[in-house]
Amino acid sequence: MPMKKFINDPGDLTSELLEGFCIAFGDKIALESEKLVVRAKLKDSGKVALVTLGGAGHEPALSGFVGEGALDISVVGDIFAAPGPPKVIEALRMANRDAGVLFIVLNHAGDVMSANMAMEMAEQEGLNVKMLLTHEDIAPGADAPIEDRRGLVGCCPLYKIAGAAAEAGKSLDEVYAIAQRFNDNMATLAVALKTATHPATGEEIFQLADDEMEIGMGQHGEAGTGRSAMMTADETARIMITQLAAAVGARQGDRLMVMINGAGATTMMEMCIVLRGVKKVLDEKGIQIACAPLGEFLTVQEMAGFQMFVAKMDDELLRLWNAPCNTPALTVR
Amino acid sequence: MPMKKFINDPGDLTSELLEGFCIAFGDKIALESEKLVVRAKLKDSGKVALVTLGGAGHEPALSGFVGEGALDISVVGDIFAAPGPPKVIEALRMANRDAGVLFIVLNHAGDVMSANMAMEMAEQEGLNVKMLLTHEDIAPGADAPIEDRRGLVGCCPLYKIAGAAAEAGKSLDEVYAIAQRFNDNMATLAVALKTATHPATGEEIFQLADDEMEIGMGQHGEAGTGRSAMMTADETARIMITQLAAAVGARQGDRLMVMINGAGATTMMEMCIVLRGVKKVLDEKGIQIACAPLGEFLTVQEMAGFQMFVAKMDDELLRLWNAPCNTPALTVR
Amino acid sequence: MAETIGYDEVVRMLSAAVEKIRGNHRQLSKLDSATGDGDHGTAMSRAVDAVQKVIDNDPPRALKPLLNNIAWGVMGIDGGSTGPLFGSLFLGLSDGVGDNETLDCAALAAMFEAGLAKVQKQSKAQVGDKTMMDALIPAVEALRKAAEGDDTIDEALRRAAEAARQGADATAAMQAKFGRAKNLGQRTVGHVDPGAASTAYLFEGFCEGIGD
Amino acid sequence: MAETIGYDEVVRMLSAAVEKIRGNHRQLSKLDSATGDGDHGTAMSRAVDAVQKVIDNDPPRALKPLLNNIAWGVMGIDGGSTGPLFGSLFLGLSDGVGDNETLDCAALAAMFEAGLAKVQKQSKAQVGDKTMMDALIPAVEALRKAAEGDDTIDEALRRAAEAARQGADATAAMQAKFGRAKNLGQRTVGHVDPGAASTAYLFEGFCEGIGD
Ligand SMILES: Nc1ncnc2c1ncn2[C@@H]1O[C@H](COP(=O)(O)OP(=O)(O)O)[C@@H](O)[C@H]1O
Ligand SMILES: Nc1ncnc2c1ncn2[C@@H]1O[C@H](COP(=O)(O)OP(=O)(O)O)[C@@H](O)[C@H]1O
Ligand SMILES: [Mg+2]
Ligand SMILES: [Mg+2]
Ligand SMILES: [Mg+2]
Ligand SMILES: [Mg+2]
Repeated sequence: MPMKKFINDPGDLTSELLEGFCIAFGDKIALESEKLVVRAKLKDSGKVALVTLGGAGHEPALSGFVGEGALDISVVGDIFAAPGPPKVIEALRMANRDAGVLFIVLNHAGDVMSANMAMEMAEQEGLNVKMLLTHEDIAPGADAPIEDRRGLVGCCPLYKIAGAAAEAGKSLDEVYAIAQRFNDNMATLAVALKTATHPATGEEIFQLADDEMEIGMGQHGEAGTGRSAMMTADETARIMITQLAAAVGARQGDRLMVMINGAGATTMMEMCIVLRGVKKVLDEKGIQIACAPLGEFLTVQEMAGFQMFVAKMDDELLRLWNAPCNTPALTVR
Repeated sequence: MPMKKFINDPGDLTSELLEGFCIAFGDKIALESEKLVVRAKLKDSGKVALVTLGGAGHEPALSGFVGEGALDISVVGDIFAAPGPPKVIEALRMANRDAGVLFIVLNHAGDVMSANMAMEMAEQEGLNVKMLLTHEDIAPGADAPIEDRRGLVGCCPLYKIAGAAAEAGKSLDEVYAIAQRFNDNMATLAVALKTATHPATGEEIFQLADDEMEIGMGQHGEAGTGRSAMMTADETARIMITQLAAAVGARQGDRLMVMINGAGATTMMEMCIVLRGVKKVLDEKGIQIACAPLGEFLTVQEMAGFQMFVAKMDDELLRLWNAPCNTPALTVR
Repeated sequence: MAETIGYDEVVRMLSAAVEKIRGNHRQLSKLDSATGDGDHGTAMSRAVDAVQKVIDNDPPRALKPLLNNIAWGVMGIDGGSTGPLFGSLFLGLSDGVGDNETLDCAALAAMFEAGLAKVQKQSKAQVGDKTMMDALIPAVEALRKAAEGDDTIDEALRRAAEAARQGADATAAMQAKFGRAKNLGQRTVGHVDPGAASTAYLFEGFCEGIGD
Repeated sequence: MAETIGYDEVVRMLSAAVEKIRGNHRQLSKLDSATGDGDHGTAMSRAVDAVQKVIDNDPPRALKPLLNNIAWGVMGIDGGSTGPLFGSLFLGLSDGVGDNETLDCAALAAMFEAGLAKVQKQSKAQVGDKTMMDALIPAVEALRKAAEGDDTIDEALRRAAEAARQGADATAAMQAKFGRAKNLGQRTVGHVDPGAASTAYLFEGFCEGIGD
């Protein structure tokens, strides 16, 4: 049985998708050296550059956040697979500048190994790079060791906020400190309803019974903390936002960013209904929603489900979040 | 078996989704009178207003195009069902002004009947409204009678272009003429791979065998022109763009907008791969891609498939397309 | 038996039609799944909810405003084609009833003729086009014939209901020429049109409401 | 039989390992579907394609640069964890081989010890943690023992392959402590670790390549 996907040779997935990506968003981004998505209009070299790396198959992330006010370079791997160290060090060399480079890495085994090897080389070569690791998944518990906490959709708003800080001319230390403050105050929990097909192998990335859902699912089908019977949107929202608010220690009067990030097949209709459920719970707690980005930012092919993300915001973070940006995945006027 | 959707009472789908939509996009839109999505910051009353109507369940469309530089009011029906005439006439009254109102209607039986009844009343009340019907589906043949050609995703870029013209202070006749020129030069063809579940009934909206695809599928599961075995992305792209380019009479040297509009479960990865296939064909014909919006604009729940849209562009249309706008579904800086 | 009916009988007719639709809405959506988008049962449920709401909440106790309020309620349901079509039917009934508060068979027929006329302002569909018209037109014709034949109202409504049901059943053999179903062309053959089926249920309800 | 091997034998070892992975990549992805993200077979296919490409296209005909080029090829495959881990292995082999162009059993063991050491710079995983280390560590230990016992190279590689396979099989009983699989915790028990399985295939390939 052929896969029900619009693809050609599965071996060409990443190169073809990047080609199409550049046709669609050629006013914002360009492709260099096969796997490096860079800004169409390069940033002033006096400003801090932002580099990230990660697998493909999560579109629009990660490369969808390259552009004015966000990332400078995204190093693209293969489907769900981190790029190897050679491309990563190439990107770090390309981005290197006196103002410095912030290198944002999501906590996934492959990404981290690639990043570590590239950082070793960068240090040997004397490049001016600071690495920041996102690890905001609370599925293994909010106080599980960092190694166990995956980097999920939180990288996306972090790119935007760090990018705005860089665009504002802040130093590498300042940009790093802001990004780290956001990083320290964010949390994500994912939920899955239906599996997706890996576009290279044609296999389902996990199995879930017809009446089951799973909270805590990773973004490549890695299993989460617990399967349960299907719940309503309101029940799901309540369970997830309660854990997330607790994880970031949100208290009455606090202002949260709440992001509902669709995994692929979950409709915007459902995401809106969930967000409404989230607001009811936060209203009870006297916690304010400062902003609520909703849509598909980091997907898992056509998986049904979403990632719910929260971050404790302060005036500076909100200002940076609302600053202009112009990327394929997010434009702010 | 429960539906694998994040919903509560199916009777509350539309009201709850609109509530969440306003939480997410409250900086851009607001809800009036239960079913009217209006701009958060009202447009200067000296400028032409744009009103549309249509069913819900297609998010972000149609209401996602309300905002600066696009629609003023979207009248929301129920899931896949047009709003009734009372709300529509209410919206036309609300939008009415000396500068006039452009009322954009997609060609679907229910929408048109509601619109016609509202237009009758508007005329009786002496409102200053001009109605424009989109009908760019070429599934029944590009020269089939207008009644048979459905309004598909083409309304979305049309909102944007007419909205930019209105924002520029053009008169109702001018805005209408520009929108009609775009309307006369556009065409859409849809393709479906996998069905979706109607969120109110829990039933699949159509059936398609495991190895079949269907070109020409409507946006509520209405059947298209022909089922075939699964094809590659390149084959699909070639068949569709060839028909579309012919439908708008595109010739060497012409500039096209090519939009790939995901139906729900089709990944951005696939859409990019298809767009690449489209470009190959257009390159052969010497036709230029002037712009290629790609993403989910008008969805059909979690259906797998997409709508491919083309429009012949000229300098003015391109300028209007690239003008700033600020809506939930599309932001241009 | 009954030679004339008044406000209370009309309300009984309407309420019975409401029940009839409520009892069959799943089947109506199923029919619409075969030829359209699967929501006709939902739309009709909302339509009859709107009818019932007018009846329950402070009804005007006069036929014309009752039917007019129902028309606006039905039009307001966000039901795709159903709102305008069935809303128009009630709008026409309200036009057609005039100032009458008791209806004999002829007045009843005239009222439904006005209803049909209003629907025909929205739709050019004729008998044979596989729409609600395939039930509505014969039902109204049956009422007219019964009035001319001096039938009782029960008898007239029974004939109308039979004609509507026959017309609805006959749509199975037709190819759709209007509405969403049109796009399916040949593939609609073999399926009863949902709008025609619901029209038949309405008339069956009207008939049963009086028959009690 | 063979007391020492040279460039040609190493290429034969590598090519046989390439074939071994190619013949089993579906199974490796299947294993990864149970405990990870289902792509390990794809990643290993790309890794061995990179190995073969270095062998086929203008190979340097000296062991150190051969292994170094292979290391960079494998690291460059965009294979998630596979690139850095198996790339590091070859980087270490290249470090370890030094200027030798013929290897006796002790040199072979030393070379693999350097390979292991390089992988251990990337990962703290030990035997029992359900990773490729469960195959790699015993395989390297077997080589060292064989060298100390004055075994032939064939014999040494046979013992290494057996140790790797035993180590891989033993992972079925373990709970994952590293990599993506860690998140599944208890649910990984009962499934062989894909990285361990591919490591066993590599050593089986090395062994068969020499055995010819
Ligand atoms: N132009 C038309 N004229 C008469 N009846 C129509 C027309 N269009 C649709 N209908 C009727 O409406 C029914 C479908 O109603 P419904 O499913 O509620 O609306 P929608 O098609 O908007 O989903 C059809 O079965 C048909 O009887
Ligand atoms: N930290 C680690 N240390 C040792 N081996 C690891 C580690 N992380 C992953 N592995 C190995 O990698 C294998 C998975 O490889 P692969 O599926 O290609 O990578 P990914 O997990 O990025 O998809 C695991 O089976 C395991 O043997
Ligand atoms: Mg992987
Ligand atoms: Mg409908
Ligand atoms: Mg319908
Ligand atoms: Mg894997």
